[in-house]
Amino acid sequence: MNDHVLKTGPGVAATAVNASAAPSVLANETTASLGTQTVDAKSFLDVSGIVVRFGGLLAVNGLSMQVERGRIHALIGPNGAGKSTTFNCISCYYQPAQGRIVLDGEDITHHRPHQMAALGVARTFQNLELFGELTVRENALLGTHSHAARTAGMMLRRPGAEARDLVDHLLERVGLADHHDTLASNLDFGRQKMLELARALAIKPKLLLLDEPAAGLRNREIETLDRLLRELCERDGITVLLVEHVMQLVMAISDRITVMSFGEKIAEGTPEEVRGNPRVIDAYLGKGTHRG
Amino acid sequence: MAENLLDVRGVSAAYGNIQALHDVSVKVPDGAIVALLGANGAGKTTTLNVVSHIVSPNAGEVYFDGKPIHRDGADAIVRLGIVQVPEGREIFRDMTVRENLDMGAFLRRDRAQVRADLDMVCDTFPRLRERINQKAATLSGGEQQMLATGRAMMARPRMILLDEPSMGLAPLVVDQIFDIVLKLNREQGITILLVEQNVKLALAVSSYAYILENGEVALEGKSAALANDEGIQRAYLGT
Amino acid sequence: MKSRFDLMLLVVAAVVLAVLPMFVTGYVLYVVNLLMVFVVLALGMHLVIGETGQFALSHAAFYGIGIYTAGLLNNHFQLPFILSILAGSLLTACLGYMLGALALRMRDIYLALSTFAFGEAMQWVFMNWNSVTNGSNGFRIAPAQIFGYALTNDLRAYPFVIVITALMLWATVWISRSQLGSAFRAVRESDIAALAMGVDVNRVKRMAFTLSAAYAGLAGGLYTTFSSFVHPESLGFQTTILVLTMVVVGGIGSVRGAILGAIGFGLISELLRQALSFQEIIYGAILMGFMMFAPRGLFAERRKRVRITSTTHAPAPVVATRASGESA
Amino acid sequence: MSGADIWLFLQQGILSGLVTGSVYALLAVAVVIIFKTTDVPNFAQGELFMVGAYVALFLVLVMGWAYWLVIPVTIAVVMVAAALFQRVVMERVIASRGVGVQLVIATLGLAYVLKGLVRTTGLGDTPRSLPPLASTSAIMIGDAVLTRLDLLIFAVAIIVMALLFAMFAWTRTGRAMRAVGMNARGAQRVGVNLSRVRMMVWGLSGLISAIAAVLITPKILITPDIAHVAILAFAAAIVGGMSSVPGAVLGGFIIGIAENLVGLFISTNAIVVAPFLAIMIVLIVRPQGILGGRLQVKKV
Amino acid sequence: APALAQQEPGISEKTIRIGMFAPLSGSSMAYGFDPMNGAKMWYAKINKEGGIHGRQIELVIEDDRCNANDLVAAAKKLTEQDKVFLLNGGSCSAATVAAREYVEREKIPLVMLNASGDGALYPVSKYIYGAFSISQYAVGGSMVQFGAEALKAKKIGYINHDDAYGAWNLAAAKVQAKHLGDLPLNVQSVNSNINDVTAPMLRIRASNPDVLLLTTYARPAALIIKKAHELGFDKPIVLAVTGTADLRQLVENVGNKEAFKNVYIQDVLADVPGSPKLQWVYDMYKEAYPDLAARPGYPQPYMPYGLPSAMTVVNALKAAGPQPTREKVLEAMSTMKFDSGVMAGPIEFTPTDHAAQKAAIYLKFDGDKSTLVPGTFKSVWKYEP
Ligand SMILES: Nc1ncnc2c1ncn2[C@@H]1O[C@H](COP(=O)(O)OP(=O)(O)OP(=O)(O)O)[C@@H](O)[C@H]1O
Ligand SMILES: Nc1ncnc2c1ncn2[C@@H]1O[C@H](COP(=O)(O)OP(=O)(O)OP(=O)(O)O)[C@@H](O)[C@H]1O
Ligand SMILES: [Mg+2]
Ligand SMILES: [Mg+2]
Repeated sequence: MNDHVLKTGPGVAATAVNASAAPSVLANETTASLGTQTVDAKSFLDVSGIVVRFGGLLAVNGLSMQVERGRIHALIGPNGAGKSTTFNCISCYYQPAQGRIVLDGEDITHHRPHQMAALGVARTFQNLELFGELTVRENALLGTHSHAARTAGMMLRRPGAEARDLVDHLLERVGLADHHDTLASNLDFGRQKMLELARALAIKPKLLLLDEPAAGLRNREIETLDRLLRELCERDGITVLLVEHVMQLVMAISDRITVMSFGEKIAEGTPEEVRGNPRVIDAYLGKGTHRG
Repeated sequence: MAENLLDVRGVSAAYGNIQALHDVSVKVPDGAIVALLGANGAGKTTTLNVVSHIVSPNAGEVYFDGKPIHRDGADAIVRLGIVQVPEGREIFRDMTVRENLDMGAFLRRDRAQVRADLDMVCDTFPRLRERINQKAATLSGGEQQMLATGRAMMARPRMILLDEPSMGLAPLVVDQIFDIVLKLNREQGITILLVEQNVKLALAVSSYAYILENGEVALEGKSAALANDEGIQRAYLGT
Repeated sequence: MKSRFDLMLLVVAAVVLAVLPMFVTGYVLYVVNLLMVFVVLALGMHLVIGETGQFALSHAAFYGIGIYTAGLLNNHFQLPFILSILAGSLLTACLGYMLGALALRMRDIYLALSTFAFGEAMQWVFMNWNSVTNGSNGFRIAPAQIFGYALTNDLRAYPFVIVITALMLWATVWISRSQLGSAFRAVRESDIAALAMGVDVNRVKRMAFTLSAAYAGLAGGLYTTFSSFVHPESLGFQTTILVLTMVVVGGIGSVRGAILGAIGFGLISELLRQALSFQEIIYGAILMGFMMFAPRGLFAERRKRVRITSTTHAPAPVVATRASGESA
Repeated sequence: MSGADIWLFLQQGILSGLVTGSVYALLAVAVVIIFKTTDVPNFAQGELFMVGAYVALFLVLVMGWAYWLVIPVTIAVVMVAAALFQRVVMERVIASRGVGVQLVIATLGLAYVLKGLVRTTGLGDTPRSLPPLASTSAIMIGDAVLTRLDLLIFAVAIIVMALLFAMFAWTRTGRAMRAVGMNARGAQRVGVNLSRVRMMVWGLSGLISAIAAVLITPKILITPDIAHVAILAFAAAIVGGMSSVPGAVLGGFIIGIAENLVGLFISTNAIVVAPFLAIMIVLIVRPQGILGGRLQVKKV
Repeated sequence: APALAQQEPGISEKTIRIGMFAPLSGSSMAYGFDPMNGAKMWYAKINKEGGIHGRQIELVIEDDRCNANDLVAAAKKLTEQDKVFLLNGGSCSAATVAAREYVEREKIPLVMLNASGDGALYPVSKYIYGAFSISQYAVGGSMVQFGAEALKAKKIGYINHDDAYGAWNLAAAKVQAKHLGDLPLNVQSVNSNINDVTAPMLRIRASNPDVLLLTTYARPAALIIKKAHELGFDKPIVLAVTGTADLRQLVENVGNKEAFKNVYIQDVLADVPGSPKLQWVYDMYKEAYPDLAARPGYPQPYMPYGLPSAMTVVNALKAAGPQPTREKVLEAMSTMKFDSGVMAGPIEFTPTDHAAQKAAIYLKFDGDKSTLVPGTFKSVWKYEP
């Protein structure tokens, strides 16, 4: 990891604000919604013409897409199309060689990955990245780091009651209530996925990036996930950007779908439009008996 | 030769103090495709790991081709012709795609045939041919899944244990994967024990299926029967 | 250290330490004082290795810097020793910060060996910077004193040593329970995920380096309160390794492990004295034995089994999270 | 210092440096192959080498065997000892879920045991030597002086490196070793016998250590604490990139030459820090060592 | 028994308890293990002869591991736990220095075993005696003296170690060189772990001295003599006592008698090991430790160095009379002079100098025979605060 100075200024300042206007619903079922619902015309996330190269390989080739606030937006495409890479750019793990990424009016193209949580961007990973030797609860609690431990002073304190309640609530919501003290690495694959989701939610995200959340889940769990995601976006006003191969889920919950192939956008639109699109069908969907 | 190529008899397995399997019995006839279904944490992966002896059972026996194998080491199991496509993929991160595939044929000595199979795999997964000299670590999730499957094919096994082969694959490729599974089974007569979350597909390709519920066999039967029984579907498979 | 068992342990320890001076000779107190220094060293190493998973092997160097700094201040300015100790650990903290900044790019074995190299280089400096350290002749330390009260023997130093060690213990427990502590552990488990949680991995690593260096420096200062001489020979890799051994055998990642490991090993080597020429063999055998039958540590809190499907000691994947180089 | 002196210093310094470098390289290679495959930096490497020398010494002095017989026996003994250590101790540590650091401490334990054992033989009081495998009379190269033994050491280092490199690149065993190093469980999945491979690697490194012992001892002499050369071997390995066999040899040369040039042009006091400065400089400039292969992005 | 004796720690009617320490394990074992045996067998002999004024000598032995912390721990244990009458121990100078403050505070006599211990001897401490092998200050000065006087050197090359020993002998060497009219001294300091001595040897050769003085340990010494021969350096080489413990082995290590065409060695033993003059020591050892002596490599070269310190302690106790006190013993030692029959020169203390050995003799060593160069060569170095 190349070293860098901690960037203060807009990013961090912004955090303070969001956190004080903290989403309370997550912490408590009963209270009212997040309030960030006011869907304005201009898009919440604006990716324009990003290019990512790996040596000779063009992983993402001038992709542009807009994600509207408070919507569920799906990004689908063949394996190796560049979806995860796009995610890595939006969450600033990779830096695009060209193009801009604007989040809620702020240019984040050259931000550092650790600054994103403070800006309300949370993500999960395609190949699970859990803190294996820590308990489920410790894992989730780390999600609260970005708002519960902003300053060195706060870092030296234990997570506050608010953070703990939030976490307990979230773990319950994803069905890990009775696994608080299990080591993350001892969970089965499915539960590990759920834990990652809970951990991401603990960030109190405005934008939630999910890389194949349904992979490895059974139908029943997928239905739960379906419900959960709708809830998050409708009631908590969280914007969700979703990479997924399980059409059953994608088609059911997405407000909008972007399809990419070989690093380029080949189609965009509502589930119906996309499902019908011949290019999408022969590049990606096929006619087979896939779920949904 | 025993009519059941693989015969898992009442195995139990535990991780430390977590009992993952109780008295699970699974029979896989020679040349058949048998599905292993069940919710998350039901113990499917563990069952496969017991067969490939990554996890050693604390009770029960496993027979392959009539011979007990539950005391053999993991490598001996492969030598017998059982390979697993593991859940975590477990590819060799710093090796290229080609080297990974070659490793799949580690136990084989028939060079020429191996090279032919390499082509065969690349034909089945054109994506891999495109990436043939790329480090496996940098493959996309789906590409890694293809690699893991391809590596297993390279071993020319008698039996493959597939752990969620369609996970993270594009729908198009999912269909392909299952065509491949059928092809391997029909043309090369490879017996297959399949763990798969896509119940519909799993039941479609398999002849017989077991449903695990927290570590026990809750139900078993002909796939066709299960596929048609709405009640069971709702009760166990949540469709 | 939350369990009741730990509380009992603490109480017992406190009582024993309190009454000890009434029953034992200066020799025993000297040994205890020395043990306490190693406890502090072990705690420092626990923070950077046990909690943060950064294998920094330059502990002895910072320990030495702490000793020389505090010693010089004692000798030339007769500062109250509390101040000279703090000065020492402040200096090492700064150096630790710089080393941390340099080491950020490295991980695993590379980090371990580059910090090891730094340690060796520092030992060479101690050995050759005659004007300051009196080089290979060894460095005489005037009795530490505070407002005229000189700590001329082990008995006089003992209470201070105990109290300061206790404070360090308290601080360590505090840190590892705080969110900083969990940030440390997050970095240890997966820096990729840590970043996603908003943990500034580089900053956290630097903090770990700084803290552990400060601990080592303070341990050095502590040493000057009861010891009148130090020789560069005892500030080399073998000391670092001894501390590492204590931490690992005690139970890596656990505060309790670090402490009991330090005490246990200090005592073992004191007892082994009697075994004369066989002690190396015995010592080695003990190390192997512990690793063979209790690799996760004798005293560490019991952890449940790790997931079988994560291979034993598979190489940690090298992470360069900013792929800017890649995508350029 | 006259120009002629400088020119002579350069020649002699570099050539001798290459030879001493070969000494480090041989041991570094032994370190690297174990690290590559088991991810364990073997802290007992120096002691393996040391024991090799003392076994030979014991057979010569106490048993009075003929040297042509001593050499193979020594090599066999050290090989078996190393392999057994892996089989008996390390496998046990792994079985009880010890990971990197625990394994390292185990090797550290081995180091102490071996040292202790040698001391109890009483042969450890003064530095000792073995019959050289080649004449140690001087021969001129340019203005520089070397001995036949020096040339032999250099040659062997290169050959060993070449052989190992070939093995890792082209033989099944070599590939198995690499695979185990990358993903032990994955290797099992394709039918590699983990503990056999690990034993082979340790045996191999024992073999190299023993060869090094009989070859080098007449040059640097042995004491029970000669293991400190292993520190330089580690320096070489890390400079070259810890998991690259050619890198280890290159690193060895760099360290050997650095020692001499620093000694010649700066001060003989500074010889002992030269390797550590080399490490720090190399790693700060190139964190993965010279031939360490570029940092791989972990795919997320 | 007299009341006085009762109060004195470690003294009873029938016994005198003496605390001994030395490196009995680890890397420096070779410096301490057999010297300790040497001293022990002398005490045993005294006991067999009826002890000192009817008191048997009782030994308490500790391992100091040649490291400051452990040595201090050992000293404290012996003094406070075992309440010994005096301390007889220490083979490693640097570590022994660490005990100085403590010994003075406790007012307990410390007679070093075979450490040169210059650091603890200067400035003189009332309680500390040592340098039975020879003080390093004496080594350095004497070497230069020999080079200039016997070998007529006008220009001197000097290779020492970068450790305490090296620092001490170099300090004296410089004084001596100045004293002899500013003889140019080309010094190369090397680490004792050095593997390639090309650099120091080339630098020496380039400076073209009339003699090369080596004060290194056995291993570097062998490497240097070998390299000197390879590089065709034909000027006389003088090897200090620190490297001469085992001459037969030295030759084997150099691997070529040719290299010894022009080599001299400094010695402080009365004669080369195994020679008739010292035979009695080795016989005594065989008798005292039959099974040890049977093992290869034993007795170890440094063994004889242990005796003189034991002799000193015994003599001092004898002189202190039937009611010994620490003060009396110190008193007795401060003016002691006797011939040990082991060392080249007499064991000699003065109130202002507690280093026992200052004289050194030199032998021309051709690879198997060594012939005495007449005269002893003394260091002029004096400690001035
Ligand atoms: N670090 C890297 N180095 C080299 N190539 C890479 C790297 N990361 C990704 N790639 C390549 O870039 C392409 C895009 O990868 P990406 O992970 O974005 O695909 P994806 O759309 O997420 O596919 P999947 O749905 O299978 O996860 C892939 O072909 C992959 O091989
Ligand atoms: N290494 C481990 N340590 C402890 N418990 C484990 C380990 N691996 C699995 N388990 C537990 O064993 C049970 C079965 O796990 P297993 O992975 O076999 O389930 P699964 O059917 O494969 O689930 P999934 O479909 O999510 O992969 C689960 O409760 C899981 O938590
Ligand atoms: Mg992806
Ligand atoms: Mg599974």
